[in-house]
Amino acid sequence: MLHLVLFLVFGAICVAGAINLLVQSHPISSALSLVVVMASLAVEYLLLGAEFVAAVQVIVYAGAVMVLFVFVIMLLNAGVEERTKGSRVALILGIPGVLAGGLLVAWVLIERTGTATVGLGALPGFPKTIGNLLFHDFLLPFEVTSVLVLIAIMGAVVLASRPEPKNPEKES
Amino acid sequence: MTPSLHLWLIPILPLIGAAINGFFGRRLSRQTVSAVALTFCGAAFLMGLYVAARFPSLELPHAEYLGHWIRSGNFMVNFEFYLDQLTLVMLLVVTGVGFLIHIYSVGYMWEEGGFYRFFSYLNLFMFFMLTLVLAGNYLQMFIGWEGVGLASYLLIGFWFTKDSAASAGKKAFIVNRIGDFGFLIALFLLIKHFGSLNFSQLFSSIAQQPAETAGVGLLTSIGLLLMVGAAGKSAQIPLYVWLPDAMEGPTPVSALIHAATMVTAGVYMVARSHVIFGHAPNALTVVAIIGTLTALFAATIGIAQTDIKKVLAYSTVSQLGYMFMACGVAAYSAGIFHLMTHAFFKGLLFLAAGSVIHAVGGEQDMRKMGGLRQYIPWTFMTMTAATFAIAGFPPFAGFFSKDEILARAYEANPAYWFIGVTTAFITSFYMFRLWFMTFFGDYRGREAAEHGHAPAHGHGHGGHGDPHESPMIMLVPLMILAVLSVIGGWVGIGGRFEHFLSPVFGEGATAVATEALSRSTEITLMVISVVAAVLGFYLAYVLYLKRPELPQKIADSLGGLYQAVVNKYYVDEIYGDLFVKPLVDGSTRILWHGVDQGVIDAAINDTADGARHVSDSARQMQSGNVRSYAGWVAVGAAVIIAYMIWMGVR
Amino acid sequence: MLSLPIFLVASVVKIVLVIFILLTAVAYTVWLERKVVGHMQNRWGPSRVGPFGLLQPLADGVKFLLKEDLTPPHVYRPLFIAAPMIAVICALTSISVIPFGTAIPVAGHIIPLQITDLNIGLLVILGVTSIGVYGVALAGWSSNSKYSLLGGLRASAQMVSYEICLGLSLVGVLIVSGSFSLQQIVESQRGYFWGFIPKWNIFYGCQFVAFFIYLMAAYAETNRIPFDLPEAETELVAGYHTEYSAMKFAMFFMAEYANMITVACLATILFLGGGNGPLFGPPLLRLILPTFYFVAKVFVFLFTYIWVRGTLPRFRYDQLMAFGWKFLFPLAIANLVVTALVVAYRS
Amino acid sequence: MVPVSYYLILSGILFSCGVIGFLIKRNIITIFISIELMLNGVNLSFVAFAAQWQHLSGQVFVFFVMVVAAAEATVGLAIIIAVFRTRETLNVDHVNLLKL
Repeated sequence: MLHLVLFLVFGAICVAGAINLLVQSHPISSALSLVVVMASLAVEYLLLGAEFVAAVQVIVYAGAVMVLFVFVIMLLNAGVEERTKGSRVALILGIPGVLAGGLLVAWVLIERTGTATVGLGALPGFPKTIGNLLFHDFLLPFEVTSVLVLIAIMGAVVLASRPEPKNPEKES
Repeated sequence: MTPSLHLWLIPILPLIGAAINGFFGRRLSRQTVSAVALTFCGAAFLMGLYVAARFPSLELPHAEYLGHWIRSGNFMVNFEFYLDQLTLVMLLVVTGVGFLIHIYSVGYMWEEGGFYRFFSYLNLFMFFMLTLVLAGNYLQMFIGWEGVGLASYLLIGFWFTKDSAASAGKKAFIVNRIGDFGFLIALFLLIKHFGSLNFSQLFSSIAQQPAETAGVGLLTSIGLLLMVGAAGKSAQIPLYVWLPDAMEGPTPVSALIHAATMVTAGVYMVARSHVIFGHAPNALTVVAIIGTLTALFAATIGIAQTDIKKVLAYSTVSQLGYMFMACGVAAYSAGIFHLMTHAFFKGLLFLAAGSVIHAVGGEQDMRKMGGLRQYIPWTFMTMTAATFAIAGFPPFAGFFSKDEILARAYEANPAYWFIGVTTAFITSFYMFRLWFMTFFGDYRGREAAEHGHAPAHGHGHGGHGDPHESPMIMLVPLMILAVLSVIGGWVGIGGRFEHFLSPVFGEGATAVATEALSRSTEITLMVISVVAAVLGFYLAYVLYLKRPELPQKIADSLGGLYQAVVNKYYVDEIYGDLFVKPLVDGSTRILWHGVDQGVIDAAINDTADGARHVSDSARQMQSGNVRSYAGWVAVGAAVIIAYMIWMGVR
Repeated sequence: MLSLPIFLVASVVKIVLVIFILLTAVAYTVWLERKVVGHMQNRWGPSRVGPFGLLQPLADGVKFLLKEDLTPPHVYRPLFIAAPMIAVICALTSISVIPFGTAIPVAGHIIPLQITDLNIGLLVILGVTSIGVYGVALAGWSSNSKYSLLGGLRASAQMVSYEICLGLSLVGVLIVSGSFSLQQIVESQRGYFWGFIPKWNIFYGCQFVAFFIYLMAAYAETNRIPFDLPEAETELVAGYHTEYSAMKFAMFFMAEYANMITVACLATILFLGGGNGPLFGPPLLRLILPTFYFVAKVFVFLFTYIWVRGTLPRFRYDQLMAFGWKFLFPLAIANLVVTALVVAYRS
Repeated sequence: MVPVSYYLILSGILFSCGVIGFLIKRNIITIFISIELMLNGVNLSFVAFAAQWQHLSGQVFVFFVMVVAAAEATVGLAIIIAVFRTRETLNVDHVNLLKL
């Protein structure tokens, strides 16, 4: 009962945050809405027993990635979204498409998962067991992602660094 | 097992020289380039001498295996080098004459542009020619065979900015391809029926077969196809047309490739394949007939030529005909003997002609020469030796080899002998014609020069003024070759040369043949051929020194025949009309306009047009707007999900 | 195991107690700083309000409460108000998993001196402090002022950067201790080796390099000198809280000093053995001594804070970034590798 | 006890919100934020499935998603900065040419 209540409360916060993300016209509001969504998702993870995932969700996602977003928004001093007439395809085809696809997926998931339920802390994800899994069974993907991160760092540095201004006097 | 002689070094050395000059020559000085070329070519010659020195102690035939090349099922081709008496003769001729011509070329080409290119090609040629000579199987020989063709093409077209040189190179290449085609088919037949291309294996298995005396059997076909190849490379009827045009190349090239070495590759190949021909008498007969006809035919054309190098070119064709005649009557050693002496005196003739051309500033027309013996005495003397040698005066080299061929021809069929003697007479005549026109009488080049005729080649000096002698670096090779032209034939006295080669060609055939001819017949034949040579000399003397007005009258009285001879019997024109024109027309109309433009291009163009029309409408989707792309993705994802569910439900 | 009502009562009591103590500690840390720095700079510091100026924090608090709460025009109001709250809430939350000493028996129940012992306690602290960045960043942005914006930008970049070093320096300790629970980390540091050296992580675990990194990163995380770039008075007036006044400013102030205390507690627990120390005397003393040791260590750490402030000048911004990324970060990685190897060798 | 399907529905709602945000938002940063929302929605379903099937690999997968998301965020934000530098706009409707 407590589980269901907590789920519903934080699920509602999640959905509210997501809808607020859509409604707000200022990017920083959207970003903070996402932080809220992430924080309440962390609670949902805790409910499912994935405490380590929840902690990492807060530290990495909310604490680092979203700070980066906020930082960039501040850096570029992005203002309120302007109203432009872009593509009608996105509105006419895309949103119905998403809704149709979402409904289909939801239907299938409900059909397939049936009435299975999970209890509070259904699968405790202790750091130790997750570490074992990560460094034994998933060692290769883990290494590959580390390479990916390295590449991403270098790519970001190259992309964001300002190109050296051509200064002939300096060169000579 | 005899110790390895490292035969592979002999061809590789010139290749290294070619690579150095080819890759870095542009940046090297002329001195360095020539030093490199001469060093590596000379090293190959020294290796040849070393091999000759070790020769008596070798167990023959000596084969050196280097490694696998091709292996396919039971069929195997190796990299191997093969040494026997025949190879040794060829090896020494090629490296020796080649080295002399290298030396000569340094002097001759000194003023030319592309100096390094020339020597790179020349060394490359040496590499391929030595590969050909030393090859232990037909395929390796074929590499050399194709390679010398390539080097020949490159060197004929050395002055590639000149249109005639470029097209002469192409002509040589294409005509050679026809011959190569025959050679290649012969190789395929050999692989199919004997499963090997290795000389020793092949010949021993063929030797067990019965001879094909009648009709056209397998070996006869192979022999005939080989003869096609040989005819291409050695300029025999009907594929001789490229050789006269090849004179567009620099004169040392004419001497080295188109007189002394490459063109004799066909003779060498026929001699090397003597086992095959021995089992195919009909093919051998064809070889003899072709050789005999070529000898006569080319000699008659040579009479009317006025270009000094063209005369020598036809003379070369004619002499090659002699060699084939010898091979055709199974007198291989006589043919090889003539090949050797011919390399000496014809190489010398070309080099001397080069010296003459050099002296008169690039002029090649004999009618504008004359009286040159006072200006260029050394050239004159060496050329004299060569002329007497080719005309067959004893004791010059040509006498011995030619006499032996004629004797053996007589023995086989007097008709061959008769044509041979006639040819010898004509040869003597046109060679002395050349000699008299060039060196005697008065110098006729001056008025031409004064009339402002530009020299044919861009020789920087000597275009005007008196002819002058060539530098020593050109004269020394001339002298060495002159000495060889005089004494080179003496090795054949008393059948020593034949005896030396007899392990290759079989003791029996030669020994029996020499004894078949009685001593008196032999002497009679010898006398007749000498008389023919003297007659030729006398006729030339009368016509071109005593009464220079006579030739024109004779020419006028002969009319059409003379015109035919001057125009080389219109063979080039006939070939042009028969083969080239239909081919060009057919290619233009059917292949170019019809197939290429009508089908292939049209298909591509229509495809491209279609693609453009389709994409014209499709690109409306590609608005560049990220959100519209996202919309398409969303719709696509929904469709795929729906499809998967539908498939899953069913 | 406690029954639910007692658990709730105990928890509420503990929360109130901890917040009270923490806020008092914050107030007197400010006093301590003013006093110590004053003496270091050869002046008196606060001396008028009460004996030795001991009532000065009280006077400050009254002033903050009574001052007019001014909200400049053009600010982005919701975030302008939310920012100090985020800062102070995060600062107070992270103290909840800190164990102040051993468990004490109260009326027949064993009550641990800790609001809650999570088995991912350390991660909670990290998570909460990483959320704390938002307070500073949003304050800077929502003020709609150039100084504030620059301060906010600096703060977010600096804190994200140094958080990596902070986290990496902790991993070494985690490897040695083998747990995320702060209680267990303290447990693992009990005892001595070679007879007299305490088995603290800084000694036994050879984590002195990590401690140094932690020290640097902690100063940067709390925006203390020499890393106080976000509020550098000489360049940015007051950085991200230029536009704040009265109670909102007090919240930032409180958050900063609360963070300092949290960091000091954490350092004590992770590196300096927590409440471990020689126990002697009657049972009551044995119960109180760990807490005393704990407070003493925290005090030493806080004193170091103030000492450094009185000694070192401020970094330049590029020096700060270079120091973090090019020196501390590789050092932390190296320390991590060495620690992992040593632990692997020992086991 | 909470049915797994509840978690899945929540995850689906979050994902759909992300997609819709991607479709209707014009600010490139907000679009990027929407992508993160989608990833979060998927993560929730991973964790829920992990709980349903009692296997931790679902949770491990969440870590991979987070790592990829972090990498993607760095590169993406760097691209956004570069785009803003050259075009001085964050509106994707104005960024419809590959080359200026």
